[in-house]
Amino acid sequence: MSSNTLTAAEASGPQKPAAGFEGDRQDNTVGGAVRGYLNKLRGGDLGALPAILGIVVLGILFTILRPGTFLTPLNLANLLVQSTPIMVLAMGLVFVLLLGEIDLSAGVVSGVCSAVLAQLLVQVGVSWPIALLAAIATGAVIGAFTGSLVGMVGIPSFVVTLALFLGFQGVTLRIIGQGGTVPVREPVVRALANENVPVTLGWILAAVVAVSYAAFELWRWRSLKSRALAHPPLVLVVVRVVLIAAVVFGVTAILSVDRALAAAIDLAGIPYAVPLVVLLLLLLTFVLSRTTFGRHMYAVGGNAEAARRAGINVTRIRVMAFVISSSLAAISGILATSRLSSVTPDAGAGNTLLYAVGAAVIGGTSLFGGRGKARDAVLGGLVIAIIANGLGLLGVAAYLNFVITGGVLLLAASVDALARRRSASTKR
Amino acid sequence: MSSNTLTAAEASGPQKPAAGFEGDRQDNTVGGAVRGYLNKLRGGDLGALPAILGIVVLGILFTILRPGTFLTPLNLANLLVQSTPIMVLAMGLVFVLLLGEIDLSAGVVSGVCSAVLAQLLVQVGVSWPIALLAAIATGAVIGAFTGSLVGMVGIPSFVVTLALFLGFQGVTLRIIGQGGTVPVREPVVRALANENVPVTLGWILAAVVAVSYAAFELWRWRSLKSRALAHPPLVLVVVRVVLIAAVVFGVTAILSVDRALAAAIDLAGIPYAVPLVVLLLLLLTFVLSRTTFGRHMYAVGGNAEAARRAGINVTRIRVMAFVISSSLAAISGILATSRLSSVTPDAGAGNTLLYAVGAAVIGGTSLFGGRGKARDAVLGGLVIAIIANGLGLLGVAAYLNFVITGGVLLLAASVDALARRRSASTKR
Amino acid sequence: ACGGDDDGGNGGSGGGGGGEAAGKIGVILPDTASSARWESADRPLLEAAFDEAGVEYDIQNAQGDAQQMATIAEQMITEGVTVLAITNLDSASGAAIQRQAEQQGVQTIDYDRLTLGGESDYYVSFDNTEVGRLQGEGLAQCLGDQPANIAYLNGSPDDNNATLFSQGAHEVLDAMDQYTVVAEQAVPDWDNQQAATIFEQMYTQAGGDIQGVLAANDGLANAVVSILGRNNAAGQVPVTGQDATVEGLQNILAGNQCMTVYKPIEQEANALAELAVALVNGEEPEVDGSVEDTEGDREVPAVLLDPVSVFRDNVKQVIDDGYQSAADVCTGAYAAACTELGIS
Amino acid sequence: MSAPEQSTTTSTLERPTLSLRGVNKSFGAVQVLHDVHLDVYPGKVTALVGDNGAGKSTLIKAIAGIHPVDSGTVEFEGKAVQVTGPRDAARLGIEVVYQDLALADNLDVVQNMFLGRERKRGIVLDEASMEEAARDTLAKLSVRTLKSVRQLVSSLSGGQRQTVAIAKAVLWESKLVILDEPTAALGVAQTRQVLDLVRRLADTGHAVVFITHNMVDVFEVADRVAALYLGRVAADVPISEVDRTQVIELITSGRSGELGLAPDALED
Amino acid sequence: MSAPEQSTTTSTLERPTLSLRGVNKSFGAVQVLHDVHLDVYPGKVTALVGDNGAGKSTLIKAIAGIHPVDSGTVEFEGKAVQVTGPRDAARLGIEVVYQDLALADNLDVVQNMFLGRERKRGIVLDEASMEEAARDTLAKLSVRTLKSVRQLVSSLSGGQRQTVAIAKAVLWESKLVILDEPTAALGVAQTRQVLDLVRRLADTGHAVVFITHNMVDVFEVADRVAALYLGRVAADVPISEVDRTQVIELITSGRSGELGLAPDALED
Ligand SMILES: Nc1ncnc2c1ncn2[C@@H]1O[C@H](COP(=O)(O)OP(=O)(O)OP(=O)(O)O)[C@@H](O)[C@H]1O
Ligand SMILES: Nc1ncnc2c1ncn2[C@@H]1O[C@H](COP(=O)(O)OP(=O)(O)OP(=O)(O)O)[C@@H](O)[C@H]1O
Ligand SMILES: [Mg+2]
Ligand SMILES: [Mg+2]
Repeated sequence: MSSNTLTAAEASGPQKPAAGFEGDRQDNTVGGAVRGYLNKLRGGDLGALPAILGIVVLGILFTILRPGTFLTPLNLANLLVQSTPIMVLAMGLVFVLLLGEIDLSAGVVSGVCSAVLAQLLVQVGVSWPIALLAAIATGAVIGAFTGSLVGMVGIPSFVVTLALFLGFQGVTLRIIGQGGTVPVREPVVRALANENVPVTLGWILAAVVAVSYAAFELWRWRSLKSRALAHPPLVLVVVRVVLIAAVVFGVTAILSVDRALAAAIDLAGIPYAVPLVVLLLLLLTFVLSRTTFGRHMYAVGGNAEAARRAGINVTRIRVMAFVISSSLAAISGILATSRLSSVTPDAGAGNTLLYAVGAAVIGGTSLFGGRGKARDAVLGGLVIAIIANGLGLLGVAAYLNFVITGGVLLLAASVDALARRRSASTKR
Repeated sequence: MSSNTLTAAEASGPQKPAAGFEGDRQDNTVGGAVRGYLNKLRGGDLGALPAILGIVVLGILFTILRPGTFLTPLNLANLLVQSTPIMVLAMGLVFVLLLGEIDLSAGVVSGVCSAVLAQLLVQVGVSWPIALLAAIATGAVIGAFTGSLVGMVGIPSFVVTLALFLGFQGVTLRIIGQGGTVPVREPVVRALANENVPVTLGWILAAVVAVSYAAFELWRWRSLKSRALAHPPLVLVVVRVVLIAAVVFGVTAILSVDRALAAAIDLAGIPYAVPLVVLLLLLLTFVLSRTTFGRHMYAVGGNAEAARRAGINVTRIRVMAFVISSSLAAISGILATSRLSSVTPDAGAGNTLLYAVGAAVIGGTSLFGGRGKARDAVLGGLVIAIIANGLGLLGVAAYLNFVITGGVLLLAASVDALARRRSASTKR
Repeated sequence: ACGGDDDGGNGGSGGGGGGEAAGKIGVILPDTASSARWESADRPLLEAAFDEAGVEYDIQNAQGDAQQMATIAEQMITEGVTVLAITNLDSASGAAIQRQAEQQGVQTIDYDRLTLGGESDYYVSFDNTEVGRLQGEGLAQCLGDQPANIAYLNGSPDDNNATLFSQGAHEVLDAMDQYTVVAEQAVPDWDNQQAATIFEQMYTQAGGDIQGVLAANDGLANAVVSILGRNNAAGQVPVTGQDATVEGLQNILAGNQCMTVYKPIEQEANALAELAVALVNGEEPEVDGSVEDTEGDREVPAVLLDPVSVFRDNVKQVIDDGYQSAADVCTGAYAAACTELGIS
Repeated sequence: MSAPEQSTTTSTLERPTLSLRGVNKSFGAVQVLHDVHLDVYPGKVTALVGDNGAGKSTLIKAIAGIHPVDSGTVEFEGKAVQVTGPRDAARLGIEVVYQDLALADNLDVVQNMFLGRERKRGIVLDEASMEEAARDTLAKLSVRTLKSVRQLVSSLSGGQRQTVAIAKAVLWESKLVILDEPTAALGVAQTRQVLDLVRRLADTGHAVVFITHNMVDVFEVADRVAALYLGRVAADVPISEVDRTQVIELITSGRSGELGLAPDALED
Repeated sequence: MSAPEQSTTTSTLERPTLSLRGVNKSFGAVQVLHDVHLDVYPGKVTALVGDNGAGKSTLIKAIAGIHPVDSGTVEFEGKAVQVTGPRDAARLGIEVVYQDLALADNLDVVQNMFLGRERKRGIVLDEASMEEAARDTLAKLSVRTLKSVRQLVSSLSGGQRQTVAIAKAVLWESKLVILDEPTAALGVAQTRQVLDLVRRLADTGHAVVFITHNMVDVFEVADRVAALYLGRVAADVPISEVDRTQVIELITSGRSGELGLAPDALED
């Protein structure tokens, strides 16, 4: 009798079964696609659904409570601009969270970079492109420093960034210090959050985005199918393309209406900050899903030791995550500065960071690493911004404001949790 | 030829080797003990060393910078009282961190409980024992609520406690009232942080603690040795016992000196808050290291799925961790209230929580769960308090204060990290 | 290692070293967030005055944390301070500090904010309710007699001064029945970004039908102005402020802000310095009156100073006082306005 | 779907310790277990065999309450039971060694072995008695390279971890012991000990389920063989009724002669 | 300490792909590897055997740069090398299948197989080509129950994970392939394929180190046997010079006849 191994005759049994991978070759029907999606949901993989649900529910709620104002073009434009700084900050945090790290200093880094921007413009008097670049470069350098402490020295990121959270508050105070606040009157910087893309150009941009997305998705589907690779059913692709196009054109249409409250003036078009965020979203999504770097981010977040054994330079990935996070924090700071046209010594301190992390998590990013997307930041940021926006319209007392914000946040998070819990026993 | 399994003859080879576990039976010599300890350090298991080093280095630094004041009995008494609220808060957080969770709301929970305490004393006019119990009960109830959301509903603790962090700020604001403060003049509550144990009683307490610790450790060593169980070498035990006794009597001696600056008054003895913290430390250390509950805490933090499969009620452990954390937050709030004799609407907000987490981490508790001790909170809390105390003596500008605090925190953390890094490749 | 020793002008005690001298003055400033004045004005002014008097001193900032203020106070007493001036974060915590100081034989001064139920020996201040009154009167002046919808953007809900400012303003404006309050909200932590969102939502909710904004300080005012600017309504809606910051003055020059309340901090700082120096030298200080501590049921000898309303036509006064420099204020687009008003 | 062929020859008269009837289990869209019927008898070793991915581990996790089943009934000692978690399973008297070992890396060997069932004196853990018991049990399993039972599990070799997991399970003398590929990482001597142990457990009246890919082990210790093929029970018969080639055929193709799944069940 | 007995009979003339000389490795106070000498030849399968906890996995992790060694030299193709991390190892042409599989649970099968060596077109990942290559390699390894190569690794069975890890390693045709108990979790058919694969790798000139506890596998595919006993090399000989009983004796007691460690080396 010859042990565990098998003779050639035994290996090919009487009926050779199919060779596996049948899941990859199926050409799904519409019904199959829908069933597959429902199964996925039931399996606890909700993707963007909780955040989208949150947006819809909150939207309906506030529309009912403030019918005349919440759903107006003016308020929607406000909402989008209000949400951009947090979205950009959260996008950066997604990279750090993907690795299972945290960056408590991201908020104050945005403050430091704003301070640099302001002082360069006001005290030194450089031109705006240089000032903007310098602010972002400051962020990148800070990120490299943070990342080295975490990735090379190996201090837990919570402690590093807690220390920097404190330290950078001092730095901002020092830079802004003597004047109290630094007003930034530079027209281009101001325009970012306060001016709008001309209406026609807005439509053109929207069309470019929608059409190229559709073209790309369909081309990809065809090429996958033709090579008999795993591919989603066509219906799903079409539905997704149509939905995205609807959102893009819908938003553009709303923002192209004149939303001025005073009849005399003209206020229409997409605020510049919005295409900026869309651009960042596309760029970061590309980086995360289609490049080696992005793939390695997920690998390090999922299992750093496996990534190391696979020859990935884990240290470099860690450093880069913080560089990206801090650079985006700088951009977030620029947007915030643009909005107020000034920088205060406490810029980016307080709850800024917690809100941004909350946004990423509500969008679907895991704090334990390995799961997260750039779009999570956008969707989660929108949820957070809607809460503040709607509560502002309601004008409730300060204490209620705190309580309601907390409550809504909790609610948004429990949708996700309850759904995932069903699958809790299958995955750890 | 008969496969992988073994015949009886084969199983017992020509020379039957020793049966293993030789490490457990060794009776260590002094040299062996020291070598073992050094090996442990080299292996990256630093235990309390970084925190103790931090305390010593900071102590020397500030003594050099402020020779006349830092090492005076008055300042040391101040230092201890200043550190108690953060220590107690951090002790609670250790339980939550042990599970790999976080409690961002612990600081504001301490605020809510202080507010409850103050209003019960001032508005309702109940007696102090009832008010104190009610404050702690409030903490416990809040903890049960938080814990249920995390443990039963399954929302990530970061989001739950972020939401509660906001919500409870509103609650405190509501209880205290906008812009108001509630003064607490109750003598017993005030005494906690402001009065001292009579000197003789202080010495008696110190003796009780030191002697019972020594008796317990030696008894335990003997019983382990007599049953041929794994045991530390006697020298180590003796060294530990002597060190602890030295610290206890040393601190008592310093605090028994009259430290009043004005000659007329008399200010001597251990502040009441100190034995309270020592009591909590002993109690929580006992719970974590000697009870089933403590064991299960570590198991859930190390591998929740393994704990579940071993039949541990993981949900209960999670809920309990938050109950403990919030109850201790309440005690921390009581100490803070006692110190200022008042409660403000922003009690416990701001950086309170971050400092407490920082304290636990510097003490040696891991943010990823499974590693941590109650004493970490005490040692780390002392580090944080020394920084604030010393900087207070130096009197530097506000921005420098931020920067130096951050820098020192970073420094304290890197000692730990650099040492652990040596063993980074052996453990994940 | 990290620059631990005293750092020239920025650092604290003029003489360095420990507490060997008989007299030393301690000052604890409240925060760096509610107003820029503490670090940018009070600290240098006090340092200059103390240096001139040749006394030892230690000035620190509690960074908005009452626990930290108590710690600093303990440290100062340990360091041998004999006169302690504090700007309390709230009355009760201030009182605790003063009780402790008194026990250790240290004389105390309330600076800028009265500690109700405290033990302070003296009080030096602008009247905060008066600031609110001036803001109310200023807004009324800019609005005129026309009926108007006004919105209040108050300071941090957990800041007692914010409550006082708002009370003062209400006192004045509530009495005038041509005005309707259409919105009133407090801005947590005086956060300007949040202030912008809050005002933007007020404005949207009111359908733009807001004719005046009572903003508690220049930072909040600037947030309002930037939102109004986005809606092309800047300059048409009067906004109040406080602190006479560069930004506030520029907004006033540009016509985007109605007024600010200028508290000649130099006067206040000098008054404190004089008082403290006298005490530390064992002299009897001069005071102009006293205020009543309603909670402590006592009269506190006080030096009281008057805040000044600043409109476009008296911006010059702030600059002439040296409180802000023309170089900072009259940049770029504002140069013309400065010339017009004779500011240089 | 055809019911699996049932053996009628041996002692089915005796009451099985565990009976599964029509158990189904899916993960999302993937159905892993199809209508599983299985009986496990006291005093007998049931070898559960099947190809990689056939569903063996999923099946035993369903029994242990780690995964809830979608449908089907579970009877334990004749009574229908609902096992909704590992605690229920432990209470019934089911002990499992999982393939993906369930050990807490931050605890030492003793702590892991007694996890969830610590011995106490009053409210204090009785470390001494646990340490002694752990050392005895491990010594029986031929562990010779373990330096100390106070070593953290994270520092153990693959086989040492496997041994700790086995020792943990056999400590409790449960009515039903399930071992999922327990000997996969073990050396020759250790494997010998585990096989002996399995036999001893059965001989003292316990019901044992033994999952393995090793045919020699199957024929050495098993009394019955249950073969899973793509989530279906292809056969559940006494060992005496099959030979090695048949078992391998059942594993790789779900049929062997008249044993196994009906051809139509394979289309799906 | 005595040097291990060296074989002198076979082709030691050929230059070994890998030579270890006097390698020591401790974890804290515990010395796991003592003065290890080992040669691995191209075109040959070297079976590395030893009891549980003997130090086999530690040894190969040292070779792969996962653990830095304390002392000793490593030569690769005759040149002394410093392997300070897995990237160095990969650059030299060493590929390892670890016992504690190194897969990222949050990635799918294809992503794991190409981790660290993704195929690209420009800067964009070439998913299509990777997916095709992954599917081909897996099909060769008799994986029949895997639904999709786009399945997350977290949802795979133990054997399926093992297969993915093996497939990942063999994709690269490295000069030296090290497999740490690759067949432990595999079914009969899959084990057959892996053994064939190991033989094929050696026959095409690769050097292969194969760790296993299964004596039959050793004698089926190995050209040489190296036995570790308590961290020491007890023997490193051609397979033709030993028989099964001898190998088992070397494993369990470090000696067999004149082979093995000198008695004095065992005292320590
Ligand atoms: N959480 C899950 N989600 C989706 N599919 C899963 C999940 N867990 C297991 N599977 C699939 O179920 C099938 C059965 O897995 P199981 O682990 O029970 O196999 P097994 O018989 O134990 O195999 P092995 O011999 O390799 O251990 C596999 O095809 C696996 O991919
Ligand atoms: N990080 C570590 N710290 C301390 N001891 C360790 C560590 N890693 C391994 N060991 C010890 O080193 C010895 C060798 O372990 P190793 O994993 O190399 O054994 P192995 O030969 O691969 O065994 P197996 O056949 O069980 O896989 C074991 O006794 C183990 O306990
Ligand atoms: Mg399995
Ligand atoms: Mg091994």
